[in-house]
Amino acid sequence: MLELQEVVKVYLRENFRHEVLKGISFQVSQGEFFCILGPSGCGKTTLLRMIGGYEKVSGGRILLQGEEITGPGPDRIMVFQTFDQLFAWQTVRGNVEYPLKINGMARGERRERADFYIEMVGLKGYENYYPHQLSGGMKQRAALARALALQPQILLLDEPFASLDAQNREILQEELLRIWNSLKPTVIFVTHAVDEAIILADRILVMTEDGDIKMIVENKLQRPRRPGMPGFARMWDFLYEQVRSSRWQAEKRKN
Amino acid sequence: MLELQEVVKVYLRENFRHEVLKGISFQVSQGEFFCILGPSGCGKTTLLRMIGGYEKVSGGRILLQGEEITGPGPDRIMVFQTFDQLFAWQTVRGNVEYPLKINGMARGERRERADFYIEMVGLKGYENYYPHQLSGGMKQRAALARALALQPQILLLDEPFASLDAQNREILQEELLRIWNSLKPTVIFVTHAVDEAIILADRILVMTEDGDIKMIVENKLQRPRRPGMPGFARMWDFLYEQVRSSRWQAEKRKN
Amino acid sequence: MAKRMFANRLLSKLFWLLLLLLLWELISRSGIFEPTLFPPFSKILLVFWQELTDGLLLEKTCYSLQLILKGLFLSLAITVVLSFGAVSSRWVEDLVDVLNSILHPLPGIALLPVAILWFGIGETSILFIILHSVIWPMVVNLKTGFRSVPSIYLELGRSFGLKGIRLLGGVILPSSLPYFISGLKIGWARAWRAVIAAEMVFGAASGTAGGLGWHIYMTRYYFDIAGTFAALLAIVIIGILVEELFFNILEKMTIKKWGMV
Amino acid sequence: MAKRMFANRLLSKLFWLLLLLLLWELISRSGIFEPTLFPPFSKILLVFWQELTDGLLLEKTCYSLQLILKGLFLSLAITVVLSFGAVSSRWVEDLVDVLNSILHPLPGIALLPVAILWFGIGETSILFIILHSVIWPMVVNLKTGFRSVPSIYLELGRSFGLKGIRLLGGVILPSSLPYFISGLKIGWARAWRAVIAAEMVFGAASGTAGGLGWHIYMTRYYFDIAGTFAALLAIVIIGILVEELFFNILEKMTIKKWGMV
Amino acid sequence: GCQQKNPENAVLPDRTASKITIATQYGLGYAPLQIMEEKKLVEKYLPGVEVEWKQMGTGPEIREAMVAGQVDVGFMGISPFLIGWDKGVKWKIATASCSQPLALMTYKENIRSLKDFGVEDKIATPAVASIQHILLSMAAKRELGDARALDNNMISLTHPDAATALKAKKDIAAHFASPPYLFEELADPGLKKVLTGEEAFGGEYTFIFGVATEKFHDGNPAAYAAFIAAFNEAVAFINSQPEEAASILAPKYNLSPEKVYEYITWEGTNYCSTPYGIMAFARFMKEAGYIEKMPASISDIAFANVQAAIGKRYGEMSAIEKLQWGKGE
Ligand SMILES: Nc1ncnc2c1ncn2[C@@H]1O[C@H](COP(=O)(O)OP(=O)(O)OP(=O)(O)O)[C@@H](O)[C@H]1O
Ligand SMILES: Nc1ncnc2c1ncn2[C@@H]1O[C@H](COP(=O)(O)OP(=O)(O)OP(=O)(O)O)[C@@H](O)[C@H]1O
Ligand SMILES: [Mg+2]
Ligand SMILES: [Mg+2]
Repeated sequence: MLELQEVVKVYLRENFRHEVLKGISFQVSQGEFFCILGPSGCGKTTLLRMIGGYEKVSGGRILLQGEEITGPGPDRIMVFQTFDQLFAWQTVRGNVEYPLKINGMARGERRERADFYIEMVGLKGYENYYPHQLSGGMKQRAALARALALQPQILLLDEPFASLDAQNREILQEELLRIWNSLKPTVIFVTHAVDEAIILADRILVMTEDGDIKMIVENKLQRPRRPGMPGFARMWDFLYEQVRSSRWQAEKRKN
Repeated sequence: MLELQEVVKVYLRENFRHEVLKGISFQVSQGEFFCILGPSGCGKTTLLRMIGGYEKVSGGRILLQGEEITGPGPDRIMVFQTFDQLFAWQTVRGNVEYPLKINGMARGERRERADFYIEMVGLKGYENYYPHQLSGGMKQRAALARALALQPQILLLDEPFASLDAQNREILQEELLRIWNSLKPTVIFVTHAVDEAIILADRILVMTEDGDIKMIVENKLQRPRRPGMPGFARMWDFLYEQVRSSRWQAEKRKN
Repeated sequence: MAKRMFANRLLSKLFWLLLLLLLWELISRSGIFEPTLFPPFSKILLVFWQELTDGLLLEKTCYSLQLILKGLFLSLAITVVLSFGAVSSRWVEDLVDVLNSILHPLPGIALLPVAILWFGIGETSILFIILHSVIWPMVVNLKTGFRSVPSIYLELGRSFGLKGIRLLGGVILPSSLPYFISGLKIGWARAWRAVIAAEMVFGAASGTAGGLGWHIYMTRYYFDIAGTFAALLAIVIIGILVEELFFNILEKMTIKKWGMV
Repeated sequence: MAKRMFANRLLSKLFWLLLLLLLWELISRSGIFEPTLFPPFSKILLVFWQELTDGLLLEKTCYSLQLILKGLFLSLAITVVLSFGAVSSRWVEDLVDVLNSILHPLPGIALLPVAILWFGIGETSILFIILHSVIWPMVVNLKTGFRSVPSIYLELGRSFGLKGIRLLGGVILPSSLPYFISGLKIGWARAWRAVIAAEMVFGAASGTAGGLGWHIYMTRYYFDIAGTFAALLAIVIIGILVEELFFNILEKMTIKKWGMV
Repeated sequence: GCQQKNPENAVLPDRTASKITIATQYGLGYAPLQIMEEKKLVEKYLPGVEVEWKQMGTGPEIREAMVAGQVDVGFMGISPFLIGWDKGVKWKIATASCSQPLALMTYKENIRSLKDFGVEDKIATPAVASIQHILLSMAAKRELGDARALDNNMISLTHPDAATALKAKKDIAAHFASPPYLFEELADPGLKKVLTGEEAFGGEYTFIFGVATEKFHDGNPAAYAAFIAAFNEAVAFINSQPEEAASILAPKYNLSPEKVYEYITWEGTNYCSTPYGIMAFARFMKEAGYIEKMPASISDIAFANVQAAIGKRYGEMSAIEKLQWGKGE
């Protein structure tokens, strides 16, 4: 179980403290699919990075199975938001295989597993491309394949589908859910798309623009979920309104 | 007027030719809002880069007002898909002001203009941040502000809103349309979101996955457009089907 | 890269420095090595202090330093021109490459006949030796730096209407600053080495009393090894000061602030 | 950066090379400069050819080259260890910084007393001088390179379970390869300069006939300037070969292929 | 000297174009030059002359500077001079500067003479054709019967490095030292003398010469004459008033006046403008193949003022001329 207790993140800039996250507390249980929704710049990436152990908390604690997180580890794999997360010196296949190799998987097995996930994200035929020869969306898909191939306990996904077309996005959502169903990792998924959150998540955390929790919504819709299904639209309207109002409030507070 | 005549793009890889674009021809008239829709990896970015003059064509010609494009120029400004397009050594304000300064705008005027656009994209208060201190979405918005502040004849936008929340995206769509209405630049806009294309574009180019034109759809819906308005859903269904089928066909051809 | 826990690195550097000096002192005092050849640090310090107070060391240091600064500025200008030429034009690049592979490995001492012939035996020749030592490593670094500029920056720069020298100053140089600073650090150290070596050859040729290099030559000649080390100490002290005051602050104000390193 | 129109750069380099040589020949023949000090290239080539065919030059070159390669490999190992230590631990970084600012600017010649005292006058001392010349610029570059590794790569590496030496080999080194190659280029050139200078000091001390440095010293002593230049020509030819065959291919197979430059 | 020219009747163009560049190396062997500089002796003989003093690292650089036309008069040992002359450099000896004691020093108990050097006992000399090297070959010829007997023992190391190695007892057994290294080594109780330079040569020889280009000698006779006169006066001054000379020289060498006095009056040191032993060295270098030509007479390698100091008697050699050939002839 993952537990955040009053997590605070402050960046010190020349003349003032930028308080990005102001005391975030929530729990995610083992095998849960947890979504984070919030306006741009509210601190979603920062939050994910702290769970990943890449960033120190400025206050509060993050506990994993009761123990404080001190750094990155192979139990938590993150797919970053940026396009530069593939190792430039490895091909697509090399990138997907590499962490498996590090963790001691035999050559044949890791080749097979890598190719399976590469095909799953639709990059069959591009195994021998170097990252700089891929399009933006293809890079993101390759990074996703690498993360999934590792089959970690916790998957931290930072807008992994942001640069994908609707079609690709739909397919990958389905694949992700399939994997989640079979291996039951804990997934923490940052997204901007309200419908994506509804389709995927067990619970949805809505953040305010100034780095606080607006609310956590339980998503009880039956799986598999589809935009047209009963309750979807209501939920969408509700969440959309929450995100919007959190933004306006923050704006008002500022002025 | 922008005219593409049988534009071909081929990348040479060690042992074979990767034909990314296979003879693309279309025209975009002055002041038109032109959208490009297509699956990930189909060549949208490549196409935009060639129009921008950053990439040579392998065949065919691209004409701007009847003259062939030979390189980049201040008449065409591109907002790239990646997050690393802000100059790391300048603040947000510096980044927005810099091209204005280059083009000889006086200090006071460019400051004013920069601040106007920075506020427009919702980055007020972040003027003095360096790019590495911004979130992904904030970087994209800053890049957009920089491009808009230049008020070029042709705006090349490569998924500028991909990493923005729905709320921010909606606001910026509106702002973009407002600017387009008043200054009437030619806009070529790459997007993955079918609804975004419908809301913004005069015409929509749908690409097949293997780098060809599937069709160009005229969008005659009344402006301002809203998802709920009559005809929107039908158009959406139609386009979505086109994108999807173009993808499946390509896949079939491959196997 | 690694995050530091204490803000004040100077303290820990000082610690290392003192430790090294202590080690020196101990080894020297232990008598393992001939003490005239490996004098204890305390004695070096004494000589250093004497020469410092009677103004001798300061004068010589200033003379050498002045040569180094001239050399560095000239080198900098030439390096930037060469590297920029190299990234702007294929032909210039090939010329610079050829010059670099010809001249970089040639020791200054082997070029002395030509230097003497062309520039005589005064300061100009010393400058020539410094330039020859400093330019090539800086060119290697700056060329790599220029080539490593992300193409997106160049594309943006060109889009904004930048060309030639303005593209260089506005985009290419700031973006390759880590390479530039590395090159400058190497150049600075090389300039010291070159000036010492060149002064040993050209001595007090320019009519003045000569600089630190000539001083080292003279002290070695009369077997005043402590004097030699005192002169080296002057170089070391200046080196540390420049590192801490110039390079560190430069990095803090630029590439560190910009998140480049 | 700049796109090339012709695939074959060698041709254009050759063109420049020939042009430079022609210029040399013309200036020398014009008689502006004393021809004994500035012999025409044709004469140098003649001497070069004679010395090449009688095996002398080859032997001397091999001797020096052998020293250089030993020196480079040792330096490489030490540099990687130092730089990696520096990015792994705050303390080691400070130590390396202190050592660098102390030792980098000190000319090898000034360290001769210590070198002789410690290592005598044989090959070991020459190696010591080479190491002292090569290590520091490589450390400067590699440290900057290591610090410039995008933090996302380090984060990923650590996530995958890499630590220490495996993080170094798997992530840090490949990602900082442009700096590494730059450093290696500088180190290679520096090693030449150092070996020439050191051989001039230690001469044929090691019992053999000595290398190119000693040869240069002797030809200069005997006022055989054409002979000096012939030896330099050998260095230049090797330099060009290594640049074209080793460095260019290395770059093509790595950083160019990976889109890093 | 040769034609003693009064400054008053010097040829006009000479006086206007009077500039003389003198290059020396470092060490007390060049003491007359510092006296000349300090007491402005050249200026005394040729008022208005501009004298440029250059102090440089080693002989080859001075030679190159002279060939390049940057230096008129340079000071160096016999070998660099003869090698240059052999290669066609237009220059001749203008004056001798001094003789200095040279000695082969060792720390090895068992080495008492050249016979005791084993295969592994390395002897350091500054360079292959250096005067030390040649002296050692001469001694080997005399004592061991073969000039090349010690060739495999000899290695080349500059003086400071050789002195360091000897003190460190590292890799070398002996060093053929010249002042001031010799003084330093003589003061070390762990070191002893095996052979002196005079024993090796078999008589007196000059250690350092002043060499002038023919272009300077012919083109600027007034300045040349002034230089010779001034040099002679400086040598006379050192020899007649050594204490005063020492106090003038001391600051230039960063040494105490007492030390300088000790050095310039050291046994075997002789400031003297008449050269000794030049033909013997030339002959030996020719025989050993270091040079290809043998000077037919002293006037081939020395200007008239030197020839005047040596003299030339009809039929046989003058006493000083004989000394140019050493005892070997
Ligand atoms: N080094 C830094 N110094 C100062 N402020 C920083 C720094 N890094 C991040 N921030 C600030 O932290 C805030 C949150 O950034 P974060 O990347 O977590 O946002 P986000 O929610 O992921 O946004 P997006 O959806 O746009 O990616 C931003 O306001 C940003 O300016
Ligand atoms: N240097 C290169 N070498 C070989 N292939 C390349 C190179 N650069 C791009 N490509 C290929 O070109 C194709 C189109 O890339 P492009 O970036 O234009 O796609 P896109 O439509 O923008 O996709 P996305 O929506 O994912 O950004 C991809 O299949 C990519 O692999
Ligand atoms: Mg983010
Ligand atoms: Mg794209």
